[in-house]
Amino acid sequence: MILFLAYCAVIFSLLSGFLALLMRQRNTFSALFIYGLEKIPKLPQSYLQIINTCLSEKYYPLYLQRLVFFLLGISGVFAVLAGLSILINQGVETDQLSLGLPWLPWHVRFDSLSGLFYLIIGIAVIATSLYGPGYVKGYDEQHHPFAVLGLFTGIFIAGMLMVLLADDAFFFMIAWELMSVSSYFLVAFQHEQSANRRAAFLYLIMAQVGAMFIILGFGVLTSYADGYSFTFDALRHAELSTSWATIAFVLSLIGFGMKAGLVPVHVWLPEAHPVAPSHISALMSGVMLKVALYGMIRFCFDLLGDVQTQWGVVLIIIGAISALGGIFYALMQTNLKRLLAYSSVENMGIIFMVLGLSIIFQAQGHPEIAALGFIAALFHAFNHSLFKSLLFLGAGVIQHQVHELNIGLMGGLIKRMPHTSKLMLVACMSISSLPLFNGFVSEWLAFQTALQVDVLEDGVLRSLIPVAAAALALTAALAAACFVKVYGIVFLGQARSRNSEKAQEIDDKGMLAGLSLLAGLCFLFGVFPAIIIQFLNQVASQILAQSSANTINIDWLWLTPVSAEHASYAAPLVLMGVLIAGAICYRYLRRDPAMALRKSDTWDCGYGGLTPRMQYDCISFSMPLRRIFSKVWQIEETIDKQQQGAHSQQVTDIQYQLSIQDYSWAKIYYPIEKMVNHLARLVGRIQTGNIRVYLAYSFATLIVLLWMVS
Amino acid sequence: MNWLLALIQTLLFVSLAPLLAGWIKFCKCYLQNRKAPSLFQPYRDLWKLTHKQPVVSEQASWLFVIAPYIIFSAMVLAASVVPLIAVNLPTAASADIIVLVGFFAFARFFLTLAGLDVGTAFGGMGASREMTISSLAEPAMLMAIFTLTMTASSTNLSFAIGYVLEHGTVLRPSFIFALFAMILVAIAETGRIPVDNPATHLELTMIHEAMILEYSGRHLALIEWASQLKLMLYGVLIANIFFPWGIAEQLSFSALGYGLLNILAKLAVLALLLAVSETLFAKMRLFRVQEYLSFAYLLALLGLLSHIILES
Amino acid sequence: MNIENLDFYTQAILTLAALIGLTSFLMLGQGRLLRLVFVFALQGLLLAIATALAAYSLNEPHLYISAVITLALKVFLIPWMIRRQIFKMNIHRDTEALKNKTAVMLGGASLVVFSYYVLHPVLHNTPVVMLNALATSLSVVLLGMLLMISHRQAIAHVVGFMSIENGLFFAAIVSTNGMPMVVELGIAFDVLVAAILFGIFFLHIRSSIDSLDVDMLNRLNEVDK
Amino acid sequence: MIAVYLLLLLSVTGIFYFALLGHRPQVGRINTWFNTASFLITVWLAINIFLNGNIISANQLFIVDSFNIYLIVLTAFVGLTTSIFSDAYMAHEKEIGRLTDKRLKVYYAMYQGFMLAMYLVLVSNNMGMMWVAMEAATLATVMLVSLYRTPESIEAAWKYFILCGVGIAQAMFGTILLYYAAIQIGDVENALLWSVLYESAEHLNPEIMEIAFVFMLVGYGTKIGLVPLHNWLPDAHSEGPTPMSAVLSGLLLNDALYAVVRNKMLVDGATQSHIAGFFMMGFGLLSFLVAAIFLNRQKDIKRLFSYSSIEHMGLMTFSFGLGTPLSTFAALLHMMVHSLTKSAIFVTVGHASQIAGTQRIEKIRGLIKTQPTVGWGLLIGTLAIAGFPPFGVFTSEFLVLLATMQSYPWLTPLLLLGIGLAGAGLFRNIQPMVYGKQSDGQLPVQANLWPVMIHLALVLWLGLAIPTFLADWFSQATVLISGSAPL
Repeated sequence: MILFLAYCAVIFSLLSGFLALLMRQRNTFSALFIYGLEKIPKLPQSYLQIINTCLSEKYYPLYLQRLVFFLLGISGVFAVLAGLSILINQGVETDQLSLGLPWLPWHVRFDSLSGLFYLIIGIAVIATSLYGPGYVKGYDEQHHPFAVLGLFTGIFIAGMLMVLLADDAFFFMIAWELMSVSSYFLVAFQHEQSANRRAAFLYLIMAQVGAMFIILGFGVLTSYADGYSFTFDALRHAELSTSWATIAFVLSLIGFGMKAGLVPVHVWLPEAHPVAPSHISALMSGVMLKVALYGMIRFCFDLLGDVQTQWGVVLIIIGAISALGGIFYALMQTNLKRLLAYSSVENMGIIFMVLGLSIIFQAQGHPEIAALGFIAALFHAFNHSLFKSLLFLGAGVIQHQVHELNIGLMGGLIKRMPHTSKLMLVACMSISSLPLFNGFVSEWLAFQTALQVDVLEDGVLRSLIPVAAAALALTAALAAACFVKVYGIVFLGQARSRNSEKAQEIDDKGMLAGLSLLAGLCFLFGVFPAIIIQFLNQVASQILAQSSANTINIDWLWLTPVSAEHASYAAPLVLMGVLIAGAICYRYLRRDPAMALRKSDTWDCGYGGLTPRMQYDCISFSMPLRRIFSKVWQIEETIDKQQQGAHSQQVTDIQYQLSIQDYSWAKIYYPIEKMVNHLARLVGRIQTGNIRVYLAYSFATLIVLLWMVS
Repeated sequence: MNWLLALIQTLLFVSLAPLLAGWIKFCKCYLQNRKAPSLFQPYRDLWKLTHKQPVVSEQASWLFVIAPYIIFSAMVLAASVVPLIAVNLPTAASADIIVLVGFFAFARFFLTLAGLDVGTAFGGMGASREMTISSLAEPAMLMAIFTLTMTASSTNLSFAIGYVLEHGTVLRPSFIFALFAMILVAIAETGRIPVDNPATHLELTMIHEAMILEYSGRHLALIEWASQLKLMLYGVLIANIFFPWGIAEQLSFSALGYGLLNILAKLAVLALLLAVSETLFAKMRLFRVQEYLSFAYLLALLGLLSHIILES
Repeated sequence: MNIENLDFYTQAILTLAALIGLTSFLMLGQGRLLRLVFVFALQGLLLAIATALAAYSLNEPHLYISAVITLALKVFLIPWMIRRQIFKMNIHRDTEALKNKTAVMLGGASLVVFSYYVLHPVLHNTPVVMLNALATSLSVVLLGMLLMISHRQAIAHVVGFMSIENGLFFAAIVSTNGMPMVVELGIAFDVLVAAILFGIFFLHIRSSIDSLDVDMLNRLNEVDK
Repeated sequence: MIAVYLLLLLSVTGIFYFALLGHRPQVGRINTWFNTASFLITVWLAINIFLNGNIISANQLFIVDSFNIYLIVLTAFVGLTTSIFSDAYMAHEKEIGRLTDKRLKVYYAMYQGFMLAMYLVLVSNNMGMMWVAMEAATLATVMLVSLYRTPESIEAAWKYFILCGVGIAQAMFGTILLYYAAIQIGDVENALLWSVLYESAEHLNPEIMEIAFVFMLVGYGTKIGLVPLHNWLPDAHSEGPTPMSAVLSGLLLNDALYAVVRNKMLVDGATQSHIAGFFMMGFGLLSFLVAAIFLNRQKDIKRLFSYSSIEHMGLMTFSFGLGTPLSTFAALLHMMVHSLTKSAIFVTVGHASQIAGTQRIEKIRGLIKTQPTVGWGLLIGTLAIAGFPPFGVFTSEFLVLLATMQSYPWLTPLLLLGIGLAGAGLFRNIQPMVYGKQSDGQLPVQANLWPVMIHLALVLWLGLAIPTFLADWFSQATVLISGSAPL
C-alpha cells in the first residue's frame, strides 16, 4: 500500500512530463475532436463549448500547462503521503520490478530514510507545482518550448524519487543518471547565452565523472559481495577489509560530493543553478543536493556498515572547508541566484560536517550521541530544502518582476512587493539561523552534538571537534551577515535602478501560495521542531540500529538532547515570551493617539540631495569582510581616476571594477582543461597522414607481438 | 512561585539596566575630571524620549517601525534566561546559552536591517560594520562559552553556574583564557571603546550610532534601552559565570537579597573597570578591530584547548 | 641433419624458398619500377613452379589448379596490367632514389633471422623443411611490408602487397599442401579484384595529385600545423 | 539452413540487379526492399534458432549459433534502416549533383556486396572462408569510400585499401598457421572448420596458436580499428558517403571483432592460458584511451564519431579480453547497443551535414533551431553513446566497470579517465552544434528519421530491460566464450 503511494508519486511525475509533450499537438487534438463529432453526433452543447475552449488557440497551452503542473502537484502529494506513512508505521517495504538485467530485476526498497527524503522532495515539488504555472507563462513557445521544460522536469523528479527507491546498484545508477541527465537538459533550457551552455557542459561532465566514481564505489563492494551480486542486501553483507572499505568510502565521497557540491568539486553548482529556470534551480538546490546526501548516507551508514573514525575526520574537514568557502564566496556574489547557490555549498558543508561528527561518535562507540548528530544533519538537510527552495522561488519572483538578478541594481522592493518581501524575510531569518526559525534548531542540535566531545578519549578528536564547532559558529555568523546583505540591499533602501522602481507585486496567486507554503513550514518547524525530530528518530533507529529515544526526549514543548541538565530549548515558550514582551511595550507606548508617527524627509546631515546612489550596495556592504579575509578570494580590483585641473588635483571621473574569482578554477579546472588539450595535441602527432608511417606502425606492432610470444 | 520570581528577576534586570549605564558614565566623568550627571540620568532620557513624537523618514518601511519592539523584546527575553540573583529559575531552562547568543543575533539582524531600511549612507555603513564585527565576535564568544559548558557539560546557564559553585574555587587555566576572551568580546559586542564609541554622534568611525541615526522618540528609547540591557547582560554573564559566588541557590528572602547585593557589587566593579579602560584607551581604527577580535578568538581557542589538554 | 640426406623434393623446395627470398630482397632494393615488376613476376614464376612441384611429388591434383592460377595471375596478368599502367602513365623511366638503402637491406636481413627466431621454438618437433619454408614465407611477408614502408611509389606498394600474397601462398603450399579449394579460389578471386581496383586507383590518384608518390597523400592527418 | 542460403543468394542477386539497373529512379526504394527481405529472412532464421538451437550446414560450411545469430539479425536490421536513410540521403546528394547515375549504380551494387560479405563473415564456419569474406568486405567498401572522387576521398580509400589489405594478409598468415596446427592433429578435410577445431582445441599446438593469434589480432585488429592500426578508420569514415560510415561503424568493425573472438576461443582452448586475453586487453585499453583523447581535438563531425567508434571497439576488445563471464556478457551487449546507437548517430550526422552543407563542426550551429528533430536526435544519440542511462550503452559500460573492478581494480582509474575524456570530447563538440543560435545558411532538409527513432528506442529498451530470448543467447554465447554463465 505504502509502496503503491510511492509508485504513484513516480508515475504521476512521469505522466506530467509526457503530457507536456502534447504542447505542440493542438491540431491533432482538434482533428480528433472533429472526427469524434462525426462518430458521436449528439453531444450536449455545454461539453462542446468546454472542449472548444480547451482546444482553442488561446487556451490550449494555458490549460495544458496548468494540467502538467497539477499532475506534478499530485505526484508531490503522493510523495508526501508515502513518506509520512512509512515514517509513521516505520516498516520496510520491498519489491522487485521485472526490468533491468536478466539475472537482476530492479530491486525496490522503501524504508524510513527513503521516506524522509520522499517527504523533502514531496514538499518542494508541491511548492513548485503551485509556483510553476505563473512562472512559465513568461516563456514564449518558439524559443523556449514548454514541452522540453515539462518533460525533463517530470523525468527529473521521477529520477530523484527512483533513486530513493532503488535497492540495487544498477537501478540506483540508472535512476541517479536519469536525474543528472534530465537536469542537464533543464540547465541548458535557455541555451542562447553561451554562459548557460558552458554551465550545462560543465555540469554534465562532472555528473558523469561523479557517477563513474559512485559505480566504482559499488564495484568495490560487489567484488566482496557473495556471487558478485549488485543487490544492496548482498552489498550490506560484503565483508571488506578496512583499507578497501576506506577506498570505497573515498570513492563514494568523491562521487556523491560532486553532486552535493562539496569544495573543491562544487564549481558546477554556482554555474548551473543561476541559469536554470527558477523553480528548477529551487528543485536542484533544495532537493537534488539532498538526494546526493541520501546517497552518501545510504552508502556509508547502510551499505558499508561499520564506519571508521578517520572517515568522520575527513568529512568534518571537507565539510568545514565547504561551509566556510561557500559562505565566503556567497558574501561576494552580486548575482542573487549565484549567491544562493554558493550558500547551498555552505549548507551542504555544514550537513556533511555534522554527519562526520556522527560518524566519529559512532566509530568511537557512542551510538546515542551519533544518533543525535545524525538527527541534526538530517534535520538541517530538511530545513535547508525548505528555506533554500523558498529563497530560489523568491529569487524567481524577483527576476520575474524586476527582470534583473544583480543585487546591486535592486532596492526598496519591500514597498512594492509587500507579500514577497515578508516571505523572503522569513527565508532569510531561517537561513541565518535565528531563533524561532527552523534553521536555528538544527544548528543548535549540531552544537549540542559537538559539545558532547568530552565522552571521547582521543585527544586529537577532542581538540578537533570544538574547532570544527567554532568554524560552524563562524559560518553561521557570516551567513547572517550575508543574508542581512541580501535582504537589506534587495528589499530595503531605495531603488537602485529603473527596473526595480517599476517593479510590481506578483499578481499570480499560485506563485505566492508556493512561497507561503514553504515559509509557513519554516516557521512551524522552527517553533515545533519535535514534529520532524520524532520522525528523524525513526530514521536513526533504522539506519544506525540505535534509536536516540532516550537521548532526545520528545514532547511538543521541550527539546532536550542528552538530559535536561545538559541543555534544553523550548521554542514555544520563547515565542510566547517575545509576543508578550513585544505586545506589552507596543501596547504601552502606542496608547497615546497624539503620539502617532510623523512622516518627514530622511535626515541628510544638512547637505541635502540624498540620492539612491549614496546608499551602500552589495559590493560596499561586504567591503570590510573583503578587506579582512582578502586571501580567500582571487580579487582583481581596479580604480582608475580621471584627474585634471592644476596639478591634476580635481577628480572628474572614477571607474571602479571588481572581479572575484573562485580559486578552484585557477588551481584545478583550468589546468585540467589545458592539460587535456595539450595531450590531444601530442597524441595527434601519431597520425601523420603518411601511409608509410602507418604501415610502419602495423609492422612494428607485429614484430613486437611476435617477439613477445616467442 | 518560581515563575513569579523569574518574572521579578526579569523586571529587575530591565529596570536596573539604565542604572548601570548611568553608573558607567558617572565613573567615566569622575575619572576624566568632568562633572558627572546624576546616576539616574538614563532614566530621565528614556522617559523624555518615550514622550516625544517619533519622526520617521518617508523612505522607511514597516520594518523600520517594528524593529525597535522586536529588538527590545529579544533583549528582554535574553534577560529572562540569564540568572541574575538566583539560579534554577524555570525560565532559564527554556533557553540555554546558545539560544542566548541566538537572541543577540536576532536583535542584531533587525537592527542592521533597520539601518539599511532608510537607505542613507550612514545606515548602510553602520550595518555593514556591525555585521562584520559581530561575525568575527560571535565565534569567539561561542568558543569562550564552550569552554565553560564543556567543563560543566551543560549549556544551560543555571546548571553551569551551579556546577562552578559546587566545585568551589578551582583555579582553571581555561577559565582565565575564557574570561579574557569574554571580556574582549563583550566590549566589542556592546560597542564600547576601543571598538566603538557610544558617546559619539555623526562620526565616520561610529557603528552602533550610525545604524540608529534615523530613530527618534520611543523607537530610539527602546533601542537605547535594549543596548543598555545588552551591556548589562554581558556584565551579568561575566560576573555570574566566572565569579558566581553569592548568587542565591535556594529561594529564601535572605538568600535573594544577598544575591542581589552581590550582583550589584560585582557589576559596579566591572563597570568601574570598564570606565577605567575606556579612559585609558583610545578608539581603534576599524581595520584594526580584526586583530583585536582575532586575539579574543585566539584566547578562546587556547582556553578550549587547555581545557581539553590540561584539565581532563 | 644436413641437406644431403633429404629427398629431392625437399631439396628443391628449399632451393625455391631461397630463391623466393632472394627475389624479395631484389625487390626491396629495386628503384626502377619496370625491374620491380619483372622481379615480382619472377617470384610468381618460382611460386608456380613450387606449387607444381608440390602437386607432383605429393600428388595432390588440386594443387595443379592453384599452380595454374598462380601462373596466370601472378606471372602474366597482374605484371602485365601493372606494366600497362606504368607505360600509360609514362613513368617507366623515372627511378626512385631509396634513402639509406643499406640500412633497409640490413633490416631485411635481420628480418629473415627474426622470422627464424620466431618460428624455431614453435616447430622444433616438425621436419626442418617446414621450419625453413615457413620462416622463408614469413620473411617474404615481412619483407613485403618493409618494401611498402621504404618505397614511395604507389606501384611499389602494389607490388609489395602482391609479394606479401606470394609469401602467404608459399606458406600455404609448403606447410599445409595448400588450403582447401574453396578458400584458394576465394583468395585468387580477391587478389584479382584487388589488382583491378589498384588499376583504377592509380588513375584516380594520378588525377588527384598528378603523381604516384604516396607521401603526397597526406591531406587527412591529425597534426596541428 | 535454407534461410542462410536464401540470405546469401538474395544479396548476390542484389549485386547484379543494381550493377545492371542501379541508375533507375526508385532504386533506393528497391534497395530498401532487398534489405527488408533479408531482414525478414534473418528473423525467420532467428526464430528457427530460438526454437531448435544451433545449426551447422550439411557441408559444414556454415554455422549459426547463439553467438552470431543476434549479430546476423543486427546486421540485417542496421542494413535495412541504413538503406532507408540512404534513400533520402542519396536522393539529396543526387539533387545537389555530387553523384551521377553511374556512381549510384556502384553505390547500390557495392552496398549489397558489402551486406553479402558481412553475412558471409558471420555465418561461415570455415575460418579460411571467413577470411575471404572479410577481404571481400574491404574490396566492396573501398569503392564506396572513394565514391565522391574528391582528392580526400581517393586518399582515404587508398589508405583504407592498403592498410586493410596488408592487415588482412597478416590475418591470412595467421589462418595458415591455424590450418597448419590443425592438420598436425589429423583430419585434413575439416581442418579449418571452426566447429571441429573448437571441439578439439586443447590438442592444438599452443605455440603455433599463439603466433597465429598474433597475426590474426594484428590483421583483423586493423579492421577493428585498434590503435595503432586504426589510422585508416577516421579517414574512411569521414570521406565516404554517410550511410557507408553508418554501416562501417555499425557492422564491419563488429564483424572483425567477431572474427577475432572466434579465434580467441580456439587459442584459449589450445594454450589453456590467458595470453590472448592479455593482448586484447592491452590493445583495447590503448585504443580506448587514445581515441578518447582524440575526441577532444576533432574538427570534422564524422571523424569525431569515427573516433568514438574506435573508443567503443577498444572497450569491447578490452572486455572480451578480460574474459570473465560478466565482461563477456557486457561485451556482447555492447556490440549490439553500440552498432545500433552509432548507426543512428551517423544518420543524424548525415542530415546535419546536409543541413549545414559542411562537415566542419564550427560551421554547424543551433541545429535544434533549424531542424529540431535532427538536433534532438543528434543530442540524444550522443548522450546514449557517451554512456548515459537509461540507454543500453550505460548498461554494458556499467558491467564492464564492475567486471574490471573485480579482476583488475588498478585498471579502473584508466577506464574512468577514458570515459570522462570521451564524454568531454563528445559534448564539447556536439553541444555547440545542437544548441545556441543557428549559423546562417542552414536550411532544413527532407529527412527520414524513422531509423534514428527506432534505433534509439531499441537502445532505450535494452537499457531498461533485456528481452528473454536475447538474454538467453547472450548467456549461451557467454558460456561458449568464457566457459561459465554470468551469475
